[in-house]
Amino acid sequence: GAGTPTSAPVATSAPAAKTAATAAPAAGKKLRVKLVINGTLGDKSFFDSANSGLDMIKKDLAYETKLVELSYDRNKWEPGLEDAAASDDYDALVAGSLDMGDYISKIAPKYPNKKFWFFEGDVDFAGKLGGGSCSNKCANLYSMYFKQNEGSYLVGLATGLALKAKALKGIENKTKVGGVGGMDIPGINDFFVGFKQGLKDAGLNPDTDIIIQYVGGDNPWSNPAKGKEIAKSMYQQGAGVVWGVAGGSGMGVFEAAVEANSYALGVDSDQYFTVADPKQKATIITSMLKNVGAGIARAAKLDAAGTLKYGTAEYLGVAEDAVGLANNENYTKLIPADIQAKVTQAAQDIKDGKIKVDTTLK
Amino acid sequence: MVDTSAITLSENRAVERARIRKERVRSSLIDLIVTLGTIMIALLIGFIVTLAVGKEPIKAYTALLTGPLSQVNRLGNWIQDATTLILIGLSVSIAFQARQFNLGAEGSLLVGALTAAVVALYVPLPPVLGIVVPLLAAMTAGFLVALIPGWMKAYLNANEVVSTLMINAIIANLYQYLLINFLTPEGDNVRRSALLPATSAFPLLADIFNANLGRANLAIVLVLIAVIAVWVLMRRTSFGYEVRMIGANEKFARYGGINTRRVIMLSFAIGGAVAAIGGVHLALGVHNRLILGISAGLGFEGIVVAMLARNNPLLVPITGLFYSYLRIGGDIMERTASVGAEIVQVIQAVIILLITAQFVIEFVRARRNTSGTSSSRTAAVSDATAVPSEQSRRNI
Amino acid sequence: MIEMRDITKVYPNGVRANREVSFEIKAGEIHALVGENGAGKSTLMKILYGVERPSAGQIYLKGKPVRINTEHEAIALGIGMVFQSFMLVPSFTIAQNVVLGNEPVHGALLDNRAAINATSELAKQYGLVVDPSAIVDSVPVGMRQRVEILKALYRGADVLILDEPTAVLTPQETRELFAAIRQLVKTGKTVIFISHKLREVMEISNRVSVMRDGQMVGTVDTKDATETSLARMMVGREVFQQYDKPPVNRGAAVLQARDLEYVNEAGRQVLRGVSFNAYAGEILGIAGVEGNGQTELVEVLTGLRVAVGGTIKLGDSDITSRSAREVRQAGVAHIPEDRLNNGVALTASIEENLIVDRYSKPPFSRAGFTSLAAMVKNGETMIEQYAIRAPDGALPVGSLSGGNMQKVVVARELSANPQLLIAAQPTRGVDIGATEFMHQQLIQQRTNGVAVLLISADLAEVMALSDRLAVMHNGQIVAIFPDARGLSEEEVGLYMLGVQLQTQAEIEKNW
Amino acid sequence: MESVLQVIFSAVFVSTILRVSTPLILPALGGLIAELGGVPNIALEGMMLTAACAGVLVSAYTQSEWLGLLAGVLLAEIMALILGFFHLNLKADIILVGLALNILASGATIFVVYLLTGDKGSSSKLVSLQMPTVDIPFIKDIPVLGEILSGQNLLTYVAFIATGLVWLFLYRTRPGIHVRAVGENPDAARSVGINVTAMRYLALLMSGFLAALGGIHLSMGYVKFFQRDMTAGRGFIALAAVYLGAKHPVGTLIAAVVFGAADALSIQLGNLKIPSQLVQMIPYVVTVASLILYAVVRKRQAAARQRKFQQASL
Ligand SMILES: Nc1ncnc2c1ncn2[C@@H]1O[C@H](COP(=O)(O)OP(=O)(O)OP(=O)(O)O)[C@@H](O)[C@H]1O
Ligand SMILES: Nc1ncnc2c1ncn2[C@@H]1O[C@H](COP(=O)(O)OP(=O)(O)OP(=O)(O)O)[C@@H](O)[C@H]1O
Ligand SMILES: [Mg+2]
Ligand SMILES: [Mg+2]
Repeated sequence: GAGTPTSAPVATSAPAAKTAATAAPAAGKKLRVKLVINGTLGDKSFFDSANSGLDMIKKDLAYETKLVELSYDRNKWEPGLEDAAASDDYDALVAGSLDMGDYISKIAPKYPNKKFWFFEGDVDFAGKLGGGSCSNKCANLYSMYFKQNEGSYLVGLATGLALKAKALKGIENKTKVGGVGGMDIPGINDFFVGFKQGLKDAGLNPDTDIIIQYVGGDNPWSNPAKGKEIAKSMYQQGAGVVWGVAGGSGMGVFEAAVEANSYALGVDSDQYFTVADPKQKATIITSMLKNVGAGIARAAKLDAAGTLKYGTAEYLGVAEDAVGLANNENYTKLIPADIQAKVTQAAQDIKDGKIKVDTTLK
Repeated sequence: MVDTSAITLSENRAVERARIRKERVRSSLIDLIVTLGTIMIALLIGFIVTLAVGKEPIKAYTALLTGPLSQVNRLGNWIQDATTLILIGLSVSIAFQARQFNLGAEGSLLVGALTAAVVALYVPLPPVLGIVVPLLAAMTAGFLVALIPGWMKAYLNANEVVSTLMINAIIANLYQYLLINFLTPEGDNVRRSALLPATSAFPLLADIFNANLGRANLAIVLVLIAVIAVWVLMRRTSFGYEVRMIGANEKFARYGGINTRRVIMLSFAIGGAVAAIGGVHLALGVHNRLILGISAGLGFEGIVVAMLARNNPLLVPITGLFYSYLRIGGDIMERTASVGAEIVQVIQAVIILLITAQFVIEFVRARRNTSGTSSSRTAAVSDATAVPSEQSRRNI
Repeated sequence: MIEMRDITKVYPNGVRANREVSFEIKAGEIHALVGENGAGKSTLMKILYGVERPSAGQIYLKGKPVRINTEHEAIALGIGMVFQSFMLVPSFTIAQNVVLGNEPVHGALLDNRAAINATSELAKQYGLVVDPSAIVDSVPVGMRQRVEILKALYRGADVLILDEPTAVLTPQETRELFAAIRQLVKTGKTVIFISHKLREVMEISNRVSVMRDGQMVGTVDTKDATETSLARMMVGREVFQQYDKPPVNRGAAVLQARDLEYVNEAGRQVLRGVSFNAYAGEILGIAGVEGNGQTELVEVLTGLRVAVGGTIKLGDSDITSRSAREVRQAGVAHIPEDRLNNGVALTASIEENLIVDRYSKPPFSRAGFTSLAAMVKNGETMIEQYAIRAPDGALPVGSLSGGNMQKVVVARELSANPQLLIAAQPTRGVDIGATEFMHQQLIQQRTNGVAVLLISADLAEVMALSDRLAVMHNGQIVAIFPDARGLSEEEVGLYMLGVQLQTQAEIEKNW
Repeated sequence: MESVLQVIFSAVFVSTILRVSTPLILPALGGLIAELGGVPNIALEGMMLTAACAGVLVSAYTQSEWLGLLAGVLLAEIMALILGFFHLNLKADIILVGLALNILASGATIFVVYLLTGDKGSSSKLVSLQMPTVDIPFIKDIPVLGEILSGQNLLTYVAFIATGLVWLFLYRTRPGIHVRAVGENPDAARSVGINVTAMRYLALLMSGFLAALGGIHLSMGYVKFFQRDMTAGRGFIALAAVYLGAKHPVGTLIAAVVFGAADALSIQLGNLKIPSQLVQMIPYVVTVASLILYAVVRKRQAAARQRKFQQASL
């Protein structure tokens, strides 16, 4: 609330915080949930997906929800998160991404009576950073990772099989696949490791048939012109399908796909539905669903049931339905049924632990 | 006869001088009022723009106008932002006083942050020195980097707007290159340097006052020192005199024996050193490490701060605080009402436009003059001010 | 043909440059307009050409009242003007400059061929030799002058205003110009000719109008006038004003300039082996038509430019190629000819202007820190001592009148206690009272043992003040007279025009 | 690696350069006209951004790319008028006004996009149009040449044609030569009856027009949507191209293409292990080096003139 400066004690003893966090959620109490994104809506992937989780929470649990956009200026992220945490208009604060990991680790202990749900970033549970970071072992903070490598495996498998079978119209003579990453960082490479493994299992040569390149620069996540230029160059080098894992820059990949009469893949949310242009939609074979929204909704529900594991990080994968492959009308139209069946089987094998997908994380 | 005339002359002069002193106070008062008026007009335009959004315009504007004071952490945020802005504003004001359009503050800031962080990371230093040594190193680096466009302008007559913009871009790329390829620790999932040692971190105000003041830190002391130092430099040293005379009339300065080339070059370089302090504040105070996009166009914001202060070092803290208030208020407006940073940008642009045009001030002056007696005098003065600015424009 | 009646012009800064001036020009005549610096000649002509609007008064063309608000309207009325400073676009060709603003076109595109043809035709018709396709930047001054005239003619000017066209010309170039002017008049044009050189006026004009202090003194037929009578009309008193000067007490040679050569950036040689001495306790005057190297000589002597050849010694030390500061520190003070651009900073305060040569020395500066108190005190003292009419030293210099601005400069330079004082055009545009003051100060300095070098285009001034007189022509010292007393203006004038030269030996004798 | 090299030495890469250079050439020509008119246009960046935004929005809502183009041009021209009004009429410093307009454009475009679509980052919720690509008959069938020269966006052809037209304008038309005269010696121009203020407005308007075309190419050619701050400093690079090109249309064109090639190269080299930042630095380093070189050469020439005299006089 405006005018009421929240003075939170910086150092709180860890046990006290723990009891506070676990004791607070009386079952059935309607929480106020606040999502803080360090960007803006409209990326058609990461943040939009997180926001859909907010909608689910509102619908399924009838919680009060609120969204705060911090925009892309990095200097605003920490104060913005701090500010969101300091105003007493929420019970649970949701945030995510690699960049926010340190900040949330610092801020959560200052507000031991609040809950923090965090996704896709490293929380300093061990308190290595010092300066009050996770001084309460972040006992009021729950962290989730998404096993994008598993979902990426499925996407790679589907793409590779379709390419090998020459099932995709117009690119029957193409043998290569491209991947446009935002930056050359482990978090992004985790997608490509799974993707490559899937392509390899489909019979592609990971050394010669797969081209990976990064947008980089000042603005790796919102430079669609560069994303497009890179994708174009990949199509020219013989790629039939290109996958953009680069936030807003990925939008350029779809345009390049249309111009090259080739195909693309979506990421994070089902981009077949989020892209407006019908020509671009038609190029999207499928999307790697990293269901951040579902993960957030799951956390809310577990919290309501009192079983959310605060103070730890969880890895959500195919088994939890947190990641997967978008099975929409375009997918069923473009991908022959036998390949669809193989992919479904692979998903089951991952759940059963029969297929192990590599990862760059941990 | 000689005696009496001398007496009346000096008496007359005393009276006349008193009148003029009063006139000057009044005239600067009018300047102030007009500046405030300009800001009010700009805010009003901003409000009209906000109204156009339709969604809770009053609430949004309240957030803008009262936001930074509504929570302690926001206050801290304001202090922290103003710290950088004031430093950059001071930096910009130096070369501007020599009528040099040095836009290189952004580059010097990055170099300052980079140097300070590298020194702090790789040179083991005890407390206090852990801050002082990186600071001095950063200032030296900022100085040297700004020397380049300064030299190009003074000795080669190369357009400083182009050279500083180009050098900024080179530095930005270099910064990123070094950060990504050499400074990011193995296994970090984010492109950023390691955390700096605790001995190289500015103590947080939050710890000192035991209040949630966010990342505001003791670098604020540097601001105080820098303001005084720059003021002394510009108003109480020979160098400052030289800079101001070059700004007033470069040919005159040369004629008077001032080594105009050296002074122009140094005005760039000293500005670079001051801007580097801003970088030190960001690296050692705010982030405790280097991150990508650490500056986010602060160099240009500093130009606005300096201009609003009419390049007066003592006014820079005031305009810096004011401008930063708007920026932070804008962020808060953005968070609470989903309109913000961009509206604030619009307001900023309007303020610059109105202030550069100065037509309000001229208008008020003109009106006063037609009614008053001192018309020819003030007209002569404003004529005079028009001369060097026309010259400086030609230089660009 | 043209009549300007009761023209008054008040500039925005309050200067009354023209006061109820009436001026009449007859068709086909060459009408000279003379007057001291700042008399208002250029202003009157700018009004006729629509550059300035009169505050009061009326212009009649062929008996009909006309309003001339812009250059465009003047051009349309057949009036053309060649300004005191050239108005050419340096990177354009001569033909492009001639036709600028009224280019021949072929459809939507320029017809360069037609421009060149038009230019050569005009040039041939009036005997104004130019190379139409040469870039203006690369041609000599004389040709630029002709380009200016061609520009006016191309626009169909019937009345041609030439504002000091000969100031920058060599005698040969002047002769060629006069031939062209006569040619113009033969073809029915009318010429208004402004000049400070009465000899030229006598040679070329039919009638002469004289202005003084913003007013028209009168118009006479040239054949009824003499140079002396015109001079008297211009100045309003007997021309040779004698000052009470104590006898010369000549000391040691303070300045020794030898074989100074200077070539400007455009590659033109401006100084050709200039040698002379300046002695303590003596005023050495340098007379000469403007543009004969005086400006460059002063700037070379004061360290603002570097000589290409030669040496400058001050006392025993060599100050060739020294910086302006070093030269000043060696004891040279300099009253610059271009006061507004060099001598003062208009927006800076009087106090600040008064210390530009000494701000880094005590008491104004100690260990790099300046003392405001010392600056203010110095300002006070100077304002008192030099009777600068300013209520407060904190006022910007731009708020002072021209004469008082000049006093600020003089106060600063004289109070530096120099060994050598270089005064360039010290009284230009300064009123009579201030002029008198300036003159007395110069004499005072000389009597106190300072070596004074006085450069002035005002022949009366140099002749009245100088003990010794040198004459500069075309970048050279063409004569040095050991005693300026008893010289006649005519005599000096011959040297100024380069008609007469002393031998090298004669000059060296009087170094 | 091999495939990258293949691409670099392919016709397609040349056509990439042409595409990437287009949004540099057009504003650079605009910057050139303004510079020669004595009114350096720092607001190129903002004008491009505004046009890019207006083009996308209007084309999305009207489904006419031509109306989008028109809107973009109109808004850039309004900015040119503001720039002119503040500088020429209110005597404000043109650099500062230019900077203010850039800030204004950045904020206002984000704001308007947000108002209309609810998104702050981009216009991707809208289906906007593209300027047409042009297949040149006959040439398109020539093997290598066809790939390079045909099938480019209309505005790419416009950029190259514009270079010729700008040259024609500046050197062969009456208003063009007046613009140059006004830039070089306003007093001289005024003295022959040229309206200096009007000519400078003209220069700014033409500058705005060309900048607008550059912006339109970015959002309605290069890509097909508007993204916040998508000009990414191209306006300033364009300005650098003007100086690097010695303030001549052909030189400016060459400089802009060199910058474009460096950019295209950085995309291709991204695949090799050459860090993209170093490649992206190339145009800036080239500019600074050229500024220095140019100044040094001029100094040398002046010195040589003086020396020549000395030798002659010996
Ligand atoms: N634009 C101006 N604004 C203010 N005062 C001016 C302006 N132009 C000229 N003056 C003043 O008007 C007076 C007359 O100047 P004008 O140029 O007409 O003299 P002039 O007779 O041509 O002198 P000169 O022989 O030096 O050329 C001078 O005092 C001058 O300082
Ligand atoms: N602004 C200045 N400050 C100090 N010294 C200067 C300055 N400008 C020129 N000088 C020096 O004055 C001397 C001559 O100056 P001048 O202006 O004639 O040189 P220039 O040839 O025009 O300059 P440049 O060196 O740029 O070619 C040179 O020694 C030069 O170094
Ligand atoms: Mg005159
Ligand atoms: Mg002269």
